[in-house]
Amino acid sequence: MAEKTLVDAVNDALHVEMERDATIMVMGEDVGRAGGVFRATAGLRDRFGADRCVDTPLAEAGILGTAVGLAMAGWRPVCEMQYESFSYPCLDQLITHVGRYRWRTGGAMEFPLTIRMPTGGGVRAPELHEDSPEAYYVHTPGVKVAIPSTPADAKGLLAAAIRDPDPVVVMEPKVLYRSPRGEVPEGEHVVPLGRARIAREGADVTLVAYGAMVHTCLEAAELLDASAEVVDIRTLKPLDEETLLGSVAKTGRAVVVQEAPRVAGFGAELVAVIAEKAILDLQGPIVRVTGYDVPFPYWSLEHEYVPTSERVAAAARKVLDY
Amino acid sequence: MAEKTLVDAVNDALHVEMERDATIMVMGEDVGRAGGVFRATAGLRDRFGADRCVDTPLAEAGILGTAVGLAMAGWRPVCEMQYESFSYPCLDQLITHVGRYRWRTGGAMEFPLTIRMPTGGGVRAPELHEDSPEAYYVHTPGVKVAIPSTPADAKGLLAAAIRDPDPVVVMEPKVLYRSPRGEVPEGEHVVPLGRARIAREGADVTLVAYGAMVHTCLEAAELLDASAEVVDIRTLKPLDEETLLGSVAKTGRAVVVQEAPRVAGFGAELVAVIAEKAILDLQGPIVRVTGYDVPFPYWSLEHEYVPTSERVAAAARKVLDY
Amino acid sequence: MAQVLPAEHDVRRIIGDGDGVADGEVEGLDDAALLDLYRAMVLLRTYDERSVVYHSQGRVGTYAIFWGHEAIQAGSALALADEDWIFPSYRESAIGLLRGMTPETVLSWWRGHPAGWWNPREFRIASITVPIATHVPHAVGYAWGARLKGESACALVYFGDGATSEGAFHEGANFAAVMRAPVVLLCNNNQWAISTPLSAQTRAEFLADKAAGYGMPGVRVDGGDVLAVYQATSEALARARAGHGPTFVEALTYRCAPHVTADDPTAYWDAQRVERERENECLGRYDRYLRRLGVLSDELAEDARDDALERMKSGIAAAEALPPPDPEVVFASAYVDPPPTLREG
Amino acid sequence: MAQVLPAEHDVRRIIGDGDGVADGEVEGLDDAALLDLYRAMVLLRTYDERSVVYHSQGRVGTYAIFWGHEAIQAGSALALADEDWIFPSYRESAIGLLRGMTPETVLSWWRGHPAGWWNPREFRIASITVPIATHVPHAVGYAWGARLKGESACALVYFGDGATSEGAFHEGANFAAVMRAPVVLLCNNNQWAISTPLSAQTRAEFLADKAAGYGMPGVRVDGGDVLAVYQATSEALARARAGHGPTFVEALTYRCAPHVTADDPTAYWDAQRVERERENECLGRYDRYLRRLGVLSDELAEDARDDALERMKSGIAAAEALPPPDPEVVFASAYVDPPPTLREG
Ligand SMILES: Cc1ncc(C[n+]2csc(CCOP(=O)(O)OP(=O)(O)O)c2C)c(N)n1
Ligand SMILES: Cc1ncc(C[n+]2csc(CCOP(=O)(O)OP(=O)(O)O)c2C)c(N)n1
Ligand SMILES: [Mg+2]
Ligand SMILES: [Mg+2]
Repeated sequence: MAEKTLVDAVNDALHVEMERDATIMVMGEDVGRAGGVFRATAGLRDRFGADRCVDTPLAEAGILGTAVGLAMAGWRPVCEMQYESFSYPCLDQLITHVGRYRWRTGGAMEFPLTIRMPTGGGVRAPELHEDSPEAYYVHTPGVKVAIPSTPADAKGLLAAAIRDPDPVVVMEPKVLYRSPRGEVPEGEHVVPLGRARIAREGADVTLVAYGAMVHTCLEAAELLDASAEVVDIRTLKPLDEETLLGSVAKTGRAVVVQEAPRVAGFGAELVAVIAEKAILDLQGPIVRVTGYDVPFPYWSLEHEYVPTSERVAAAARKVLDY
Repeated sequence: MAEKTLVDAVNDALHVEMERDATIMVMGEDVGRAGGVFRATAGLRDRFGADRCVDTPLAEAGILGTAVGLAMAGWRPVCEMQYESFSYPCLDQLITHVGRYRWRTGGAMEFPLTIRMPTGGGVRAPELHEDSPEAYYVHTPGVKVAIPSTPADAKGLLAAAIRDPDPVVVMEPKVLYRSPRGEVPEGEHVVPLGRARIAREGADVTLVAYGAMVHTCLEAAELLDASAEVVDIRTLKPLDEETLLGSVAKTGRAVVVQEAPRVAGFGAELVAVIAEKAILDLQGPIVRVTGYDVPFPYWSLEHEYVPTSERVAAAARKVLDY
Repeated sequence: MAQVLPAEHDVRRIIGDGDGVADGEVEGLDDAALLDLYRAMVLLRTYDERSVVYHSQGRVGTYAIFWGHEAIQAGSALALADEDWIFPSYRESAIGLLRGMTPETVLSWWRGHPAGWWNPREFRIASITVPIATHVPHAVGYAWGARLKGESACALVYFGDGATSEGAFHEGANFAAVMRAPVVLLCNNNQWAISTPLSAQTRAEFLADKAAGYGMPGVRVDGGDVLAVYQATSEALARARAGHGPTFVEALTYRCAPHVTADDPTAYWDAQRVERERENECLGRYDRYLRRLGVLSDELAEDARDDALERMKSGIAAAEALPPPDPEVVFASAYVDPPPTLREG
Repeated sequence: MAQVLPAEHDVRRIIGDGDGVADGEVEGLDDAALLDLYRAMVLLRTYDERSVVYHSQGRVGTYAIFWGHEAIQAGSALALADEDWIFPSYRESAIGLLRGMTPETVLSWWRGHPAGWWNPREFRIASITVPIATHVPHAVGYAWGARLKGESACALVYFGDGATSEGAFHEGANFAAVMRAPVVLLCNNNQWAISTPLSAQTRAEFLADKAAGYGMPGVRVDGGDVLAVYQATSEALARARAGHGPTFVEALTYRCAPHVTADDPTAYWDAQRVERERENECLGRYDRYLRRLGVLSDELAEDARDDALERMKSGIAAAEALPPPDPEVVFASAYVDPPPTLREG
């Protein structure tokens, strides 16, 4: 196994999958000639040709809309949205068609398309380069969503997404693109959708997160006197309730962490699942640590917005002291 | 007070508000010549002229995008989206600009615009005329959201939205447009944003809902042997936590009802608020009754999707028997 | 970049007026083919008129009337090869009838019954798209994808004049040209988007003038003239198949019926203009043309009508005889591999 | 609908080449005005070059370079009346300097500091828009709204060649024409959208050909010729103010610098072409023109440069002297009337 960055693991996955299946096609803004603004698609155009690694016009709804048609013609498009905030123009196609088209054919057709995008803050970038819009995606029927927190998962979840017969959105935490590195299996590597991961075992409190916030939780765990378990959700839909509820059953306490704005974020869904299915296991309130219901701030203030290990630890203490 | 339908109450609010403030402008597809496909804007063009009741080109992002500019020029645009599902093309402008622009000016400018749209199912209409997309709106920072369940609230909340200095989305349950009728105060009538309503008093279990589901909960309450309180949320953001938590504190049990697909819907937020702030008050799990994580079905099957009073009552019994 | 000529402004016509304007002909269309077009139009007309009746009887739900659009639909659809795909809007809901779909299926769609679903691959017809213009990129993607696979299939996408205002139309058209997708963008310019007249939709003098902005040819055709539509579509398809990419076809007609059954157009339309347009409707024009040509007899015409009516009768009977849909259908097809909690609600 | 002529295809030029092509003049621009344009270009050039240096020193974050675009920005902005509004993209981040904004403000924006915020009303300059083309409808709405209020203010919106592919551009342009909004749609056609060349962005031969599809005039202008840009913008503004609605102006230039500081264009661009284009850059061209005219002396030129450099020096010093922003700013301005739970996170 090689040590790789997360973005290199993404690139690796794309190479391996495109080699394996000639119907896979990568498309997006600047994915070809430039190899992607984060270089996630570097080398693909040289290796697989400009027809399978397509620099599209600058039009996100056009990218996703034509991908629907490409899927109907037998392709497996992997669409890159250059930044999460520039995926908003494609929400219409996503909600209106991507998540609905198979159903509309009575199950006669499949739409095995993948949408990948960098996500999240902490990278000191201009406005609208640091959002965390996963809730919009997860709430959309017919669409699955995965967010890796390690290079190995970035490769394996993307491979699973590409192979999945349903549309899958993979959001890659861009703050993790270049570090930390991690061991990544060579060749084919698939992390099945729908399986959470215990990122750290613990006994007293469960810290639940996905993406970059998993690392924040791991740091928070170190700050606590108590023993914290960290659950890395990995796939937001389908959600691995068993692992989540199992951990909460064990610890009796849960802190749910998301970087996105608080109100109606995906963290609320995690809380709702616990509150509905594990109430007897609980020894205290389920507390959320989240971004705020305001726009992601200009980057000199981003540390005031993105949940920190201190904030997570404080929430955990609150639950532990309950 | 006159008995009015909900859609007539909307029409009334628009007349009264436009009369009061000459900077209010209604815009949207077919709002002028035709008076709106539901006739919510009937009479406005005749009364206030084609410049203040504008038939726009067929382009929802264009409607909301130009409304941002109109607001900068000193107008208070009230944009109609013809159906909730045709508001999806405007999500980009909403997330990217409507909820963000004031912040981007350091608070120097206001964007007092209103977006109104019919919402929800139960009307036996073709595909994409029966969605419940409120979660997308509520999750967006900088945007407030109201959903009335009575004609009087439809008038009063819309008036409040129009007068509010911030962008507000008002979603009108279209299944309630024509019935039941209700008393609607004449002239100026404002229902302040951020105040929930106890739609029915009760002692044993709290049924929480908004929009059309309030009526479903009221029906469910009749099916129960226990005494159910029904909380009509009315404003999803800002949320009236006091009324919500007060009711749960009283009954110790909560069932949260939403018509939208379950996963990461606004119901989860309601559950999360309760689970975080009223855990000691709870005598059982917080149960959700929701639409499913599938597209809203073709209308011959819509009753299998939209939560019914039976489903709500069953959930309430489950919580009561806990 | 290739030199693209400005869009044609003259409206193409083939059918004369039986008076000063002489009848033309379309090369390659023999009598049998001419009659196929006629029967297709009669079938569509019958479907449409019966549907309005069924709606008034409460037997179908809200229905999007296409009376007067039959020439556009039949003329273009019959110009296609079998392998070519059609991407319809709600206005072309019954286009499948021209490819062997039963009225039962289409009626079921309007009855909100999942029997109204079809397998797009079976008919090479995509699902009906309700939101305006969002299917334009689908057609473009399909055509582009087929070309990449070395297939010769083209795509035809229908949309209205109002649809040209949507970003989705624009992005799709641009992709089509850039990818040289073999697709025909067929704009049904019926002068109205519900209550909004074309003059409030755009300041472009001709919708076809949008084509130059995408670097594709644009043509204008009399949408009441089935032969002109057939010919313009055939030309566009020939270009597409030869690898020259998309064409924008503006087919001019006039919506002489309410937008949908639920609509009351009296508030916004000009009844006299509607009257005039109805008199000039496309089926009558073609009928008279064929009779001038000596190709159509009373008997053939009656035959076509009877056959269409028969199909509608059995169609509605079959649709009404369907059992109520299995509630399982709600969950059956959203995902190939559904989340385990799918049924929680 | 009004008859709109097809877009002009000839590229407008005023500045000659000091050789075969003679210099022209813009009526109404006296020497003082010519020098104002010069100083504006020097100020922008200096801002840009210093920003790249500051970035390399870690003193500003990612920065969108506009080297070579100064003629487009200065030529158009100085054609405006004071009351007119400007809607910039990230590429025109420093346009405020031409209206008295300090470099400190603009530099702060790129330093991710809220001191980079300004009050749009103060400068009649909307906030910088990062997402491509989404500000086009804002400009259109503003212009439309001002016209409705009986005001004479127009709007000028800047966007790139890539932006013309976005639905937001299309919807905005169409609204502009339909509402006869007094707005100038100024497309900076620098031939690239990051790594995507114009030929992969559109098959249109000329971007200005998009104008006819909206029923508005389209003109093409040499974006390296500040006087041609000034003149074309002035004409468009005169039309707008006279109630004739929007104009699409395609200003041709070539991006001779990386897209942003973070970009490495060597992978995709043609270094020789870039070299040629750099030699022909707009400030040098204007400088030589003014000297041929006898309007610019070494002393005046040096003066302009020194003044600009001085402003930048104090600007960066002031930006760096700012205290770290108050964390309260995170919550201060999202809502006028915030939800009570705003601070919960
Ligand atoms: C995105 C979207 N917005 C609004 C609607 C509501 N709507 C249905 S049909 C229609 C008018 C369409 O006009 P046009 O494109 O000219 O087609 P026509 O109905 O005339 O065939 C509108 C606004 C919709 N279906 N989709
Ligand atoms: C909606 C959206 N999609 C993608 C991006 C990322 N992006 C930033 S600049 C750019 C290229 C823009 O090209 P063009 O419009 O020609 O303007 P230029 O940068 O050349 O001035 C892209 C794709 C964005 N900012 N917004
Ligand atoms: Mg139409
Ligand atoms: Mg460019």
